[in-house]
Amino acid sequence: MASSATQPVETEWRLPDRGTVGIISLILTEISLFSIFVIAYLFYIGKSLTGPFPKDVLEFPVLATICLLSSSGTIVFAEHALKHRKMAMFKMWWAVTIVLGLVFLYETGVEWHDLIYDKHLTIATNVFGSTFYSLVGLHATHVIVGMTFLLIVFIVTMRGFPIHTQIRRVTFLSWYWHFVDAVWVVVFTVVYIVGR
Amino acid sequence: MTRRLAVLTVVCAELVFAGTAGDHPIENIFRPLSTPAHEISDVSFLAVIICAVIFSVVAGLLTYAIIRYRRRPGDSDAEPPQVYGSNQIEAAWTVIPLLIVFVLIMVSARVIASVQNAKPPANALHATVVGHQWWWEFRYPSLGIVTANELHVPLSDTAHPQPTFLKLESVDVAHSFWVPRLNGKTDVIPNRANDMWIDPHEAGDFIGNCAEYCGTQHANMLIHVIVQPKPDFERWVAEQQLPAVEDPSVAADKQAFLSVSCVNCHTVKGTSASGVFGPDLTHLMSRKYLASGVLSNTPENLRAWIKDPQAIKPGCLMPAMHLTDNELDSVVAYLRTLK
Amino acid sequence: MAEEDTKHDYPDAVDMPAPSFWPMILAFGVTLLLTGIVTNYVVTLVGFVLSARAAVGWWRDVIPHELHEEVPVRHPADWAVPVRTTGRSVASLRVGAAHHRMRIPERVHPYKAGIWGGIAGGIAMAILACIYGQVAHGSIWYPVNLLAATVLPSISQAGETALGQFQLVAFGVAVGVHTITSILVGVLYAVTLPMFPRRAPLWAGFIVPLFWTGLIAATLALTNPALNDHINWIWFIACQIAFGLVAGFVAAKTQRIDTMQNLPFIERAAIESQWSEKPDGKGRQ
Amino acid sequence: MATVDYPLEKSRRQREFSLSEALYSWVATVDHKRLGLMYMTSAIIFFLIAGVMAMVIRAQLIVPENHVVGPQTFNRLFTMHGTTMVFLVGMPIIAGMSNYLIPLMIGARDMAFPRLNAFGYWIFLFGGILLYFSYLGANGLFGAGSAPDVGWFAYAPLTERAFSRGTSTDYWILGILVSGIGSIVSAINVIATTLSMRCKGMKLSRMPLFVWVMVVDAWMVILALPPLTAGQVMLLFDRYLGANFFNTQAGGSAVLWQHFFWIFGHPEVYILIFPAFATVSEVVPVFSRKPIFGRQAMVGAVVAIGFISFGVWAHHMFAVGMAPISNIFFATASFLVAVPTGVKIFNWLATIWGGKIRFATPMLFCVAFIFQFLIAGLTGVMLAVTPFDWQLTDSYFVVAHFHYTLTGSFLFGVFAAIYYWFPKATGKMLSETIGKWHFWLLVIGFHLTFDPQHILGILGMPRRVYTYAPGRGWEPWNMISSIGAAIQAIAIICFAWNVIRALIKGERAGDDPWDAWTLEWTTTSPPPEYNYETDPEVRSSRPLWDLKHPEDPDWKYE
Ligand code: HEA
Ligand code: HEA
Ligand code: HEC
Ligand code: CUA
Ligand SMILES: [Cu+2]
Repeated sequence: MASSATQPVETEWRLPDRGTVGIISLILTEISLFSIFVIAYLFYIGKSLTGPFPKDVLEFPVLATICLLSSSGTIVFAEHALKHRKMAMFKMWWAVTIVLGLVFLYETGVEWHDLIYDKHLTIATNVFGSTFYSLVGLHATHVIVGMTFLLIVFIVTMRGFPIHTQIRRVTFLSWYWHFVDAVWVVVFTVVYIVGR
Repeated sequence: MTRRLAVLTVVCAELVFAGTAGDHPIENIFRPLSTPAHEISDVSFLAVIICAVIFSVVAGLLTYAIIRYRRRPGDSDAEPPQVYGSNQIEAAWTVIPLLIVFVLIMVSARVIASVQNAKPPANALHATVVGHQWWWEFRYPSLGIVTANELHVPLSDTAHPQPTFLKLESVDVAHSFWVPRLNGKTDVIPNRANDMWIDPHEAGDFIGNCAEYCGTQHANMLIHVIVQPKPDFERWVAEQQLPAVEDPSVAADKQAFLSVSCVNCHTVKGTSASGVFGPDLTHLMSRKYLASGVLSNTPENLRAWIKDPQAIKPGCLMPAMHLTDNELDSVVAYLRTLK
Repeated sequence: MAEEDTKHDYPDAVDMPAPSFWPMILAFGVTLLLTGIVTNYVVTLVGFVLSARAAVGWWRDVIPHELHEEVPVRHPADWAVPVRTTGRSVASLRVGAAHHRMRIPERVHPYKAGIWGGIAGGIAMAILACIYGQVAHGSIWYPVNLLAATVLPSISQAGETALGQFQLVAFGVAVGVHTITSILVGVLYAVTLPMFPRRAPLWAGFIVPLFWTGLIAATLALTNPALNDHINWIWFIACQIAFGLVAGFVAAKTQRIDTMQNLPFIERAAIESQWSEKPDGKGRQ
Repeated sequence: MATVDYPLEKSRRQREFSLSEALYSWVATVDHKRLGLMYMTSAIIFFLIAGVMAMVIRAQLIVPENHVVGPQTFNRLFTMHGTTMVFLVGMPIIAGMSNYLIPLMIGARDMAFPRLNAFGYWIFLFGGILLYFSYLGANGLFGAGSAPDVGWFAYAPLTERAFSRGTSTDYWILGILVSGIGSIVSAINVIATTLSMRCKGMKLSRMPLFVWVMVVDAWMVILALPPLTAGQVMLLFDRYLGANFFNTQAGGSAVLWQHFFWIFGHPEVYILIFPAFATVSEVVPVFSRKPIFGRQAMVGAVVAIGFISFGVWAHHMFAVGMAPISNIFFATASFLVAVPTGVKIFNWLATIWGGKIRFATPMLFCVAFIFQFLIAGLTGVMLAVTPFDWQLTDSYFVVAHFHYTLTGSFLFGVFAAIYYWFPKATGKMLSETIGKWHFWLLVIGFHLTFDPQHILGILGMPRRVYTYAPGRGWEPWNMISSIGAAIQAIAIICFAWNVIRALIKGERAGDDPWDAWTLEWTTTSPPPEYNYETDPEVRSSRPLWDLKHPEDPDWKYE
């Protein structure tokens, strides 16, 4: 458009980073997905025709919750370390995050085992079972996905991949992880507090 | 004045959609015969008028614009003036629709409340509608009657108002109860009790359809609402309350019927047939139609139906029973006595 | 962009993302993964393997750096023809005016005026209506209840005496309905006053209220059957005119509006120029 | 792959043709234009298939008690017709149009995530194929196979194992779920592209309305599609793991599915109409030779429609027996959509007003769009009058309403877009003569088909019936409707012929055949792989006006 060059076009031209926009949109979609499961859970509270009912079988997953929530902190430390090229610190915090996540998953596994085999609550038992396993399961699936990515990062880093070149992607991963954490707060409130 | 306008429109409409066919006057939501249908028809009519006016104005302007502002041969190459907008007129055409919308909200709200919040008077008749894949069961708990596909209700004229309140239930999937001249639809949904009411002002046989897609034979899930003057209705009730007719001349046929597996699905009150999967047959002959409006109730049709229901209503839930001709004759003979 | 250029200051090649079939394989894998549910778990297995492989392939495409393909730039002869820059004339909106581009009117900002006008008109109307209630039926609640009957079906079923009694719900509804309509009509007045042909007070005060009274009369049996049964048209029209006069007056007074009296309607509505058909051919200058 | 081809003068076209290379170049492409065309082509093919299904539906209904197809087949036909049209025609057309045009319009080289873009296309296609595979595989590979027959909104509990045996419903779930991933992915891409890839000077306030509408559309997709996915996952759990979400025998709720579906479904219908809005907002100004009237209001209206449309879903459920207060709420919300939509209609009208209209085919389709969408919207408002809807819901009136919006508006808008941008995408002009035949036949066929259906609804004809008895006053209207459908088919054949003819021997288009104002017309037709040799810069919302009127550019006034 040289012809209208008399008029200066904006000298400063800044646009948001596409990755940032992408990951935010992704998280919004996920929020929309989770809300439906949460709504279904809330809707079906107290509508089961037969037992077991939430208050008979659910216990607060204290350890799991602590682990997952603190992993949000450790991943921030890891990110921070990476930004300052403190690779040892990064690896350490990253590993801690993974361990915390694994503990969460393990705890969930134990809880489910207990529910299924000792308390005889399956997804088919009643609407409580259906909503419980699908909501908690959906969240656990997200934890597993996040965990997979965390592990991949960890493994390639240990094998010497220059992960500091990928700070942007690591940041996105940590956002995702925070999101999974935040969802747990909601799930926890709905399932273990409101739903009991 | 509106009344007159409405009457005029209805007259025109009748000319267009004229005619009565068979026993039924043609259904038309703008020819209501019951209070809720009437209120609905009025508010609908208002909506139609409002929309018609909006249409005429907007379409008129658009037509004018495309004729007036078309490029004509020989027009110069110049561009027209570049108008970017006008706050004023844009505000105007936001506010005017808002006003119209406000009117629509108010009148809809009134009719919604009026139809949905109606309380049954003491003399109201109560009946239960049960939707089945692809037929209707009608119960009158207070009268001890169970019948199918044809809902009998008393006439409710101004002299003797007696509305009928219906409870709607389903045993399988979602259906919808719709008799256009008596009321709008209300869905018939499993695990959910809905209700609706009608107070027909005219005697007759009003036809309707299941209006929620419910599977293969959704098309053939017709409803007949038979509105009778009070005495006729009471006679019908009395007949229905009796157990099945015992006609000694068909005793053998009755035995034949009871020995084939019809009894697993059908009830004939006073016999060992007590299935509940299919329609109650105790007073089958009091019905005008078979299989929810698909066939008129004649001996030939009945025979054909029992011989092979799948040929008549493909996919319906009554299997062909592969009866021998003799058995078929007996069964039909017996059923023909169930007045 | 499409500028003829001899100095060759365009790039020789453009970096474009390199083609990759991994996205396609991943899509196929994911589909198979889910198809396994309705067919056979082997399908799921195959899908899983494909997806995993494709995911790795995809990562290799973007990590550590996104793969690029250099696409050579076409010879300038193949480029788009530069956009025609010979000036074409543009008809102007108003005779003699230099400009052909407008957002009209330039100075009206009357929404607040409309709201005030609507409120004032609404109050005037309400007062008159209550006077009517008191005079004709001995109760100021009479018109209130009738107005509420637009929304509340119970009122039309209640008798004449009930209409004269104070009913809280009906009162609330009537106030709501009256306020909303008054304000909306007030705003409408404010934005359209400048568009009225000459003698705005006559239009705002009489012609327009009579027009909408006509609309109401035509549909009242459907919009508010109760009111239809009880209405006193003389008073009703008086109330509408009271509204029109007061609202119009307040709206017009609160703010000075360029009424553009000497322009045709279509132009005051700012969507057309009478002269748009006859461009002078020489452009706006 | 990444080798550089020197000398630069050697055009890639001059290389020897190789089938495998050509195939590879399409399968592995990440070019937004190619993907856009692939989306459009697939969508058109699916459209023809679903259109043929509609023809069979109309053939069956032409006379009472007809026997063209049986009940089962008929039910599959309307299910597949509706599902295909919405998910495999509407959605990919959105993706196709935004993919092809957005980068060109905002002066970008490609979409923000090119590989993700390719993934989106392929997963949509495989999802569609999976859905159609049900015709072969739904009873297991041994059975005869059967397509889903639960209706496009698949109301529970008809979809539960107890009432829908076999796997056809599972194919419906999975096919839609898989292709839904594609829609979400491409929507995320559109958002990132418009926010992050605009060329210098392309401020949001200058962005073409087309892009605005499509980006709002993308937001709606990412928020509205997950509820459907969630519902489908629950349904899948019900069917495979014995969960009880919609199992009414075990306390599950049939109505909950309806809520979930329509929370998706209503925004979805606006998602579908937006590409038409987008197109009309570009075509009408160009052919009226005026800028769009009230640009800010147009943007505001689209955003408002987007917001409100998330609060009206239960107007599809007025008959389920909701409390009066909910009915009133959803009726109110539905009426309110009419206000911003009205603003759009009026602003298009005002854009035409005072212009100098050239009635080329794209403009014809746009004008018909405005007329028909007006009627469609007004019948929509009638449906939103809850009591009226108690009568009309699930009747042919609704079928008429939504074909006015979908055929009469969405499809007309898409045809306008195709006639308008085909020259850009292929470098060839579509024939105006055949175009006019196409247009007029479609208008006539459309009105003959769908106008009588309003009357059918008023006369009490329910939808989704494979047959009806004579004597209920429905015969003449159904007859007319079916004849109209046949005329539509002829119109579509004209269209197909026009496209094929143009591809083979169409007139050369030139860079800017319509004398338009947006950026895409400054590059060649078809554009090179990299769109623009040098990065464009814009200063106003009509960059080409600036170039065409250098003495009087827009930017002086914006
Ligand atoms: C592109 C798709 C599209 C669009 C844009 C719309 C637009 C609208 N629709 Fe429609 N609709 C469908 C597609 C669409 N619909 C489909 C597919 C179904 C059926 C699904 C199924 O059951 O299979 C359906 C069903 C449907 C129903 C349910 C019917 C039923 O099953 O019972 C309702 C009820 O309220 C409704 C209402 C509306 C309204 C109020 C609008 C509004 O957005 C319309 C707004 C526009 C205008 C009003 C016109 C212009 C405005 C003016 C000129 C201003 C002045 C006007 C006034 C003040 C009134 N629609
Ligand atoms: C974008 C959406 C869209 C579009 C464009 C259409 C287009 C058409 N629709 Fe459809 N329709 C729906 C969406 C759409 N429909 C939906 C969502 C439903 C609800 C489904 C349900 O109830 O679940 C429905 C339901 C529906 C019904 C109701 C069925 C019933 O309730 O029983 C009918 C009946 O008339 C119908 C007819 C038509 C017709 C005649 C067209 C015509 O406009 C079609 C024109 C197209 C053609 C005529 C194709 C031309 C083909 C050729 C020329 C052959 C060439 C072929 C090859 C080369 C292979 N549709
Ligand atoms: C598997 C269950 C089943 C069996 C066994 C069965 N029916 Fe039926 N029957 C049905 C169902 C279900 C219907 C309703 C069909 C419909 O309208 O869709 C029906 C309908 C009928 C009707 C029409 C009733 C009406 O009110 O319109 C008759 C008559 C009838 N059956 C007779 C018989 C006879 C006689 C036999 C035995 C030879 C028999 N049925 C065996 C399930 C059964
Ligand atoms: Cu029952 Cu449709
Ligand atoms: Cu809707």
